[in-house]
Amino acid sequence: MTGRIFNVVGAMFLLTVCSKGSQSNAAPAAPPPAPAAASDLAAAGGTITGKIKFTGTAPRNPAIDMSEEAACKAKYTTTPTEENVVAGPANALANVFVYVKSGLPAGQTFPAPATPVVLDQNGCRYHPHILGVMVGQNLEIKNSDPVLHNIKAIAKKNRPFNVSQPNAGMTKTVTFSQPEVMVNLECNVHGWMHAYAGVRSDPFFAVSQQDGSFTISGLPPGTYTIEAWHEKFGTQTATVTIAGTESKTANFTFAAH
Amino acid sequence: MWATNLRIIGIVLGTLALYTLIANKIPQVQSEVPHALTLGANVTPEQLVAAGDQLYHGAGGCTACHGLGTRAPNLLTDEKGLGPIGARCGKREAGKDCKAYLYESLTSPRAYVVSGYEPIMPEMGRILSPQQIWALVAFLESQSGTVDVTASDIPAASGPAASAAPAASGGGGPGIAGGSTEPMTIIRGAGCTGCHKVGTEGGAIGPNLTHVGSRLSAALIRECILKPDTRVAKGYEKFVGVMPKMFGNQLTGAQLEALVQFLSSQK
Amino acid sequence: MAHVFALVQAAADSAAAYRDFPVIGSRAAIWIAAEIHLMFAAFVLGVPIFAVVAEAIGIFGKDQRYDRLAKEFTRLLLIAYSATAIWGAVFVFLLSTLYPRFWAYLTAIFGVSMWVYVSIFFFESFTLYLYYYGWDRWKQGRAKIVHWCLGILLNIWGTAVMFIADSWLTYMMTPPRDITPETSPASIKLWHAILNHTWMPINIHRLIGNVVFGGAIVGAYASYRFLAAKTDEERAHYDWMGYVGNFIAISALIVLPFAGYWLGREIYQYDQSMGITMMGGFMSWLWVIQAFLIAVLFLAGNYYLWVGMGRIPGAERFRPYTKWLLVVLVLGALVWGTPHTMIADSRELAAMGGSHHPLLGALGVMSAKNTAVNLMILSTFLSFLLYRRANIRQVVPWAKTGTRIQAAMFVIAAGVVLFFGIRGYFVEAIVRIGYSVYQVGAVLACIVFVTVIDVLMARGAQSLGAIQWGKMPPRSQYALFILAVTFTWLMGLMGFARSGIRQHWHVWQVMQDTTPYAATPALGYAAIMISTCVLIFLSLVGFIFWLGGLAEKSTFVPSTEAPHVGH
Amino acid sequence: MRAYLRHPFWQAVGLFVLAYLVIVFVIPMLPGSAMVPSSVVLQYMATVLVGILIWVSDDEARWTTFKEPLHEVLIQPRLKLVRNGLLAAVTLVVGCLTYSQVKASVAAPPNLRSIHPAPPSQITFRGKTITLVGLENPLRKQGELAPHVAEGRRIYYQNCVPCHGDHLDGQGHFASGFNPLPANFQDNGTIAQLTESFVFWRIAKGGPGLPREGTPWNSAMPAWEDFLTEDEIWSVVLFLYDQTGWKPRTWEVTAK
Amino acid sequence: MRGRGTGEGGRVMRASVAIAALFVFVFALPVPLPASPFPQDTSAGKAVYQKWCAGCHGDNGAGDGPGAKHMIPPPRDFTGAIYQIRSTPSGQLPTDADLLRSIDEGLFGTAMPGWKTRLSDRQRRDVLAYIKTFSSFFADTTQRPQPIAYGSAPGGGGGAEALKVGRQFYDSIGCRKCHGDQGRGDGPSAPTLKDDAGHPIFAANLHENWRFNGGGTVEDIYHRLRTGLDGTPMPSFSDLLEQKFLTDEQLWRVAQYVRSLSPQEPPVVRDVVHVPLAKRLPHSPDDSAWTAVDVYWFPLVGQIIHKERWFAPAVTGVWVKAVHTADSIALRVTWDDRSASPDTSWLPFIGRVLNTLDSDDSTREQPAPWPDQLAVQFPVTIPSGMERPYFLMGSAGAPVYQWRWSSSSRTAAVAGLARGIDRFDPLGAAAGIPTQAVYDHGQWRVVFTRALASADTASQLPFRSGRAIPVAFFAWDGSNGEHGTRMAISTWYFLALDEPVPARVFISPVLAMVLTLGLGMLVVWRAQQKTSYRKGRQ
Repeated sequence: MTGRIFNVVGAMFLLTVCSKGSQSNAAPAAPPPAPAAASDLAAAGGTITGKIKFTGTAPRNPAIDMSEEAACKAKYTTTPTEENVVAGPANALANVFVYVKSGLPAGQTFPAPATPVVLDQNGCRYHPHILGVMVGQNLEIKNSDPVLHNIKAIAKKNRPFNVSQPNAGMTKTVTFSQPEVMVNLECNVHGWMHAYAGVRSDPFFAVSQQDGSFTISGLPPGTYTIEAWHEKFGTQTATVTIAGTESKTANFTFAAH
Repeated sequence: MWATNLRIIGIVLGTLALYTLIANKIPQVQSEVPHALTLGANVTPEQLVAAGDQLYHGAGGCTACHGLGTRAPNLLTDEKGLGPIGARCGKREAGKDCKAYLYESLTSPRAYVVSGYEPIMPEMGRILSPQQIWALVAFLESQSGTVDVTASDIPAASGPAASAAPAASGGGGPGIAGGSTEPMTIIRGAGCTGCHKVGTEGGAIGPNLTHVGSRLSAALIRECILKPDTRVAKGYEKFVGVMPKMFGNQLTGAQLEALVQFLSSQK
Repeated sequence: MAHVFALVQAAADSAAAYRDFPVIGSRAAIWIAAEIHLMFAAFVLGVPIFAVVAEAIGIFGKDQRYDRLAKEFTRLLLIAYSATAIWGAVFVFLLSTLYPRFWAYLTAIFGVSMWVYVSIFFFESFTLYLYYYGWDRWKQGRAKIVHWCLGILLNIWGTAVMFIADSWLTYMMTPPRDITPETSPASIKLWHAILNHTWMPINIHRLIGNVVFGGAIVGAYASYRFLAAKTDEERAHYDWMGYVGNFIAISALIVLPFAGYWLGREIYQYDQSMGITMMGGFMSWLWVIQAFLIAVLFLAGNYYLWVGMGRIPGAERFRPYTKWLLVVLVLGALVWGTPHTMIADSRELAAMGGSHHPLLGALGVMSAKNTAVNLMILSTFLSFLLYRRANIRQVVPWAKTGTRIQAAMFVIAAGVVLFFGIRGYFVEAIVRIGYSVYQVGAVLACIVFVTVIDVLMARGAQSLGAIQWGKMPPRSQYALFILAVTFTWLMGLMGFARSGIRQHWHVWQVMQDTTPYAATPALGYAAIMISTCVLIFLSLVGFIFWLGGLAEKSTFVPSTEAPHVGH
Repeated sequence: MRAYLRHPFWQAVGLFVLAYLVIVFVIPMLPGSAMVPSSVVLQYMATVLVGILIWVSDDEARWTTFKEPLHEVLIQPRLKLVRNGLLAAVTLVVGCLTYSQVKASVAAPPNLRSIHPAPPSQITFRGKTITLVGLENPLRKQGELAPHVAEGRRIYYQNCVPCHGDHLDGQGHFASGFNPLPANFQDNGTIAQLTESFVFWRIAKGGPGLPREGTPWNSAMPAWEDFLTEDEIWSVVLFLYDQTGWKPRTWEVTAK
Repeated sequence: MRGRGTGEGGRVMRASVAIAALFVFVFALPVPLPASPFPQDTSAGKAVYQKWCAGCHGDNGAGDGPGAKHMIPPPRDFTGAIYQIRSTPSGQLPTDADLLRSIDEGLFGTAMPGWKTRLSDRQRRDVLAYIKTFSSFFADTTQRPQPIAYGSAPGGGGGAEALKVGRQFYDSIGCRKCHGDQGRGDGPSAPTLKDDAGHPIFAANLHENWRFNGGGTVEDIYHRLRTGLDGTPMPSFSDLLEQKFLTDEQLWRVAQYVRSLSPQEPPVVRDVVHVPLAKRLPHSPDDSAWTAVDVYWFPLVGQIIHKERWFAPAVTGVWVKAVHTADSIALRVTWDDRSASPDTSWLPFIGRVLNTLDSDDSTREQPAPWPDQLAVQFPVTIPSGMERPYFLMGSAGAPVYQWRWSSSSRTAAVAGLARGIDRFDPLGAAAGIPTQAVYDHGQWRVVFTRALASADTASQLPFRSGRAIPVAFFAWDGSNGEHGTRMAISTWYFLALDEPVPARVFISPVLAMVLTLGLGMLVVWRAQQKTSYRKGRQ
């Protein structure tokens, strides 16, 4: 599901940039006025794809006892579990946040998309569990459950917040002002509810899908440090050099203990 | 006339009564005598425990090892879930009840050493009087156990040294070995041979002092007695802190000098 | 006496450390014997001083009344003397039999001084007999002077006796530091033991205290005779005598606290923990009682003076001032009585945030107390001054200036006292302790200089009329009784404080008290003991006075002399 | 009206009432003050009463005038109502007082501890004999004070704050649970009056080490020798004086 | 007579007016000075901070001073600029006034005291300025935190209808999830709660408003509902108003309802529990006979005297009621406890508690399902003087008599002798104390009953009427990791059993009155005799 949302977002993003028309890439040394330049780069840039796997056996996600919340419990046919490690077939690891940690030209800015990222609280779980959002981009948090959720952000570089949503249909829109990997989102009423938001000032990030694949596209030429973050397994980095519009592969393998 | 006399008597009695009343209305505090305990024939277990408590935390020097760090078992708290010493002393050594075990541990500590510990405990019989030993046994038993030390266990008091309790504040007792300046008397009286070997006597916890004079100068010997841990003989590093630091207070000046001279002559 | 000593020696040789006294117990027995002995001793030491001074005034002031007064008291002394000796013997007997080991210890150190004591006691007795029975024989001229010198000798003997006895008890309290429980008593040098920390302070304190005590008892005697008097003349005489007794008592009382302060300081110096036991430990509440008693003394003494102004023509000039003196005295008494740690229930404690009152607690500390007592002393002195001046008008040309200087001195002294009192709150403890010396110094200097000026100013003063002796309401006489009882009681209390701070030691940290009575009792018990002793003592004194009355009719002779100015 | 104001009897009554009002109502209103305990009120009022009695009776004329109204009430036929009223009132008051004295009311034993009990001349600190008399803080002689104060600060905050509080005023967050209340070091009656050796003794031995006169209420002060070393205690002592600004009482130097 | 009265009254009044005038003068002196806008001096602030604040909040403001590891909640970490008590919306910085309020008043229920009395106005402002330098968030001066515009409380807050509305929304907006059905902090989510740093945190016990960090008035509560307590699980409920799920009045009603759970005034400690004489002994905790009995509050604090110390007790106090009959006594102890331990769902919470606090032992304990316990302590005999055994469970020489109740066996308490904190010798089953216990929504109610007399008078206190019987309480909250020496303790308080009034109580006053009356009449008679005699002579 996470992947789908990301696809939607990514597609919209691409649509947006494409509609502006493509132009030849400018010299990265002297970035022209930001919005235009960013669009150009995205259209013209390279792509990093990869697969994320893990070795060993994945820890089992603990089952959630939802007996206190009948309304949530009713949404599941089987016992819901936490989403600490979401693994696909053949040890593919989903819910890994992959982003360009460094290598982008300094001082370059990217506009935040107008469309919000949506975080849904449904069935006493967060959808998506891992998400990426740009600085200044709206994050819309909505409650689809008729029970109290509080949504609390724990952040260092951004202002944390903690608001309550006791009713279904409530929404809260927030933005982040600083890039931060990751901002923790949690519900204190339901100790099992966790989500993580990667806040970036650039659009070059992705969340691995069920099959462990991810795609970051539109990267201008350059040498980048790519980092993959997983909530249980920590982080891994790789260095990728992009020249022109080529597509590079960066695979990550985490060790499950 | 009688009216006047009566009035005067009234005034006098009234004044006295007033003063007495006020003095009785304000806080009444007695100044009690501190317990000075002589472990005579009619000593109660409580007295023994109290005396043992003082010894344990005071002159006995037990807390130098027991209770701090891992040098010796902690006797007063829950050691590895077994409870204080009073609760476990009876189960340590087969065939020995609590009292016998504790007495043995104090007087011949190397007869049974709890696994995991070094045989470093001095023979307390060389340092303390029998009365004091029994008071310690009673105190240790009282740590979650039942005190069964009775007056009949304690050998009849002999001489002034039988008084187990340290003199109440001030005064100062007769000191180690009754103030004698005969070196071997001091060495035995101060309990040195509990750890150190001197000639044919003594234990092997601390450095052998038989030829100490050949290794150390008189000044160094004096320093080592007064501040035991400032320099530690090679190989004895793990015993840092075992040697009591109170000899400087307990020995008289003459005794200390006699001891130093004696030891430095042991070449 | 020697017989007693033999007994004593025998007791000391016996093996037992202690024996018990039936019913009331050893401690109470010793307590009563010692305390009554001491009260009589104070009386027989204080009254000779009084008598000698009175005789001197009689000789040099050519006032026969004083001479007769002196003699009247010496007669009482004779009987009181034997009472002292009897109680002393009882005391020694009890001590040596009930506390033989301790007695042996003391005799081992002080044996020699005890024999000296006994001999001086003999000399003193003979001097006393000579003094009294030679009174009428050596009446005139040089013989009278010799007789007076006998009186002085009597006082010297008395003081010497007291000094020796003091050394024993001060040794118990503050033995020289090098003496330990192991020190063999035989090896202690006598002079070393005598010259202990508190010997001299106690000597001085007791000397002054005896004067106060003698004066107070004389006052009480006079007031009794006043109340019992049948004629106006008799009344006048005893009114006068009461005045003189009270004057001496209060004058000496003013300096007594300073001697007490010295003693306390020496105790602190000797052993801090003893000092803290006394002032802050289990005895701290004793000082609240002491403050109360001293407030009674000051108030009663001043009251007597103010009432007495009613009989002095010209005193009405000063009447308006006395109420301000009263205000100062009452405020002083309030401050002095304010306890630092207050008795309070839990609600009050919660409101105060502890047992110290946040505001009044400031009055419970040394700075405030010293200030209060110094101002009370100054006020009392001023009362005297006004009384003294009541019926004279100075004729010296600088009278007005002199009065202004005197007033300035009072203001300066009060200012110094207040300044250091307030400043004491802002400095550290050690400095604050030093301040009390400045306060005391200012007050003493003021007293001395003002008196000197006053004496000079009174030269050739003009009288405003004779003092109407005897024109005194009876209630003033009851004030004298309260003074006497309070003095006696205070003496008992201070004795308890002094000996109580030894706690469970016969000799502080040298010889321990191991009797069942080793615990130092609480104040309530002590108060009952003190009251009992005071009652026994006063009954005996009353009996002695009655005996004195039997032996000879009153010494009062209707005065035909010129009106007496001042005293 | 004026006549009453001049009359010594009414003046005396007025003074007495005024004194009562001042002690009971005015003093607690003063800034930083608190209610006066009833024992002290009684003591003050007794002193004031004696003062007033002295004032009315030290002058014969005033004494006579003072007694007049009393005498009037006793004998005047027209004051019969007042006389009987007074008689009844006094009787009732005596009855009430007696009742309140006789009636069984159980109160907590009074809190009467000596705040600064006498210290022993020497103590045993973990087997080491320390003579308190004349003892000064050994850390004061060891060069720079600052590191020791910092150490003391650390120890204070780790151990002492719950009771003695961040203000060092005995109002820590656990203070309310204890009786006696923890010592208030900011008060000029505690460490400001004491030598450092006394403070050391109190810290080392705590409530269980108090002499009897100091502990009818069982101070909750732990015996810190179980937790801290000698030097640590001395550094806390340093910190207490440093933080409050008080100077320790020093030993009087005996002139040699 | 009347003239006299008014004269006196006038005099007193004039005097009081004069005194009052004097007071106005004295107090008015500092008032006219305007609260001058001091320049905020961070270097002066640093000095103040280092002296007074760093001990807990740390030299670098990270909330890691030496005192921090002995406190739950831990001291504020200033580097994150996350503050609980604000007037601004969740996520915003606090205003200076907000910070100053916390500095001035302190945070109730925590170790943070108010500094108004210790530091001058200027010093507090300086230190405020310095505290702000720890976080870069304050450096951005373009965004000034804006307080929420609060209305005022609607009237009728105390009425039953208002409270009913408040209760309704208390439920509907989910307060009970953490604070529990009765507001004692025992909601289903309570065991999972932690703050931003992962430290354990209790949902506030709404029955103890004097411990609410930001104050206990209706306004304070409402403000906290609007702003949330940042850094803690308590969220802001402002969105409910904005998105019209709730009206402002309804939120006020919630605040009023929460306020109504606590007593009007914080409980005042009264030392002596008055134990009335009853005909019948109530054995059940919810017996109606208890309603007529006076209740007493005794605060409990951490056992920080003896190793192993305990700095974060969960039980803040006990409510005590007692009655006795001619031969028995019943003592009801009530205390708030967020769980009926042992409860395994609290194990992670215990782990967090043990991780947060420094311990005296070198090894950290592993959480275990410990039970809740309560001990009632008496001396072995009623002391006659002021002396009592050592309040912390006696000593080897002077033991105390204790009743120890545990939630693992609720129907009887073990009676025994404690000889010091780590030694408890049970007296055997026969000496056991029957108890009845109820756990009800975050509260234990336990009734202990015993005969007044005891067979073994040497070790089991015989209760006697008319005497102050020392009593002390100890409580362990198993779900807070408390067991052994880790507990909440109290000092000695007292029980006083009523006794039937003896006859002398009535006879002696009557006797005294008769005597006084007789004496008074004698005085009057004598005075009149004298006058008539004098008159007769004239």
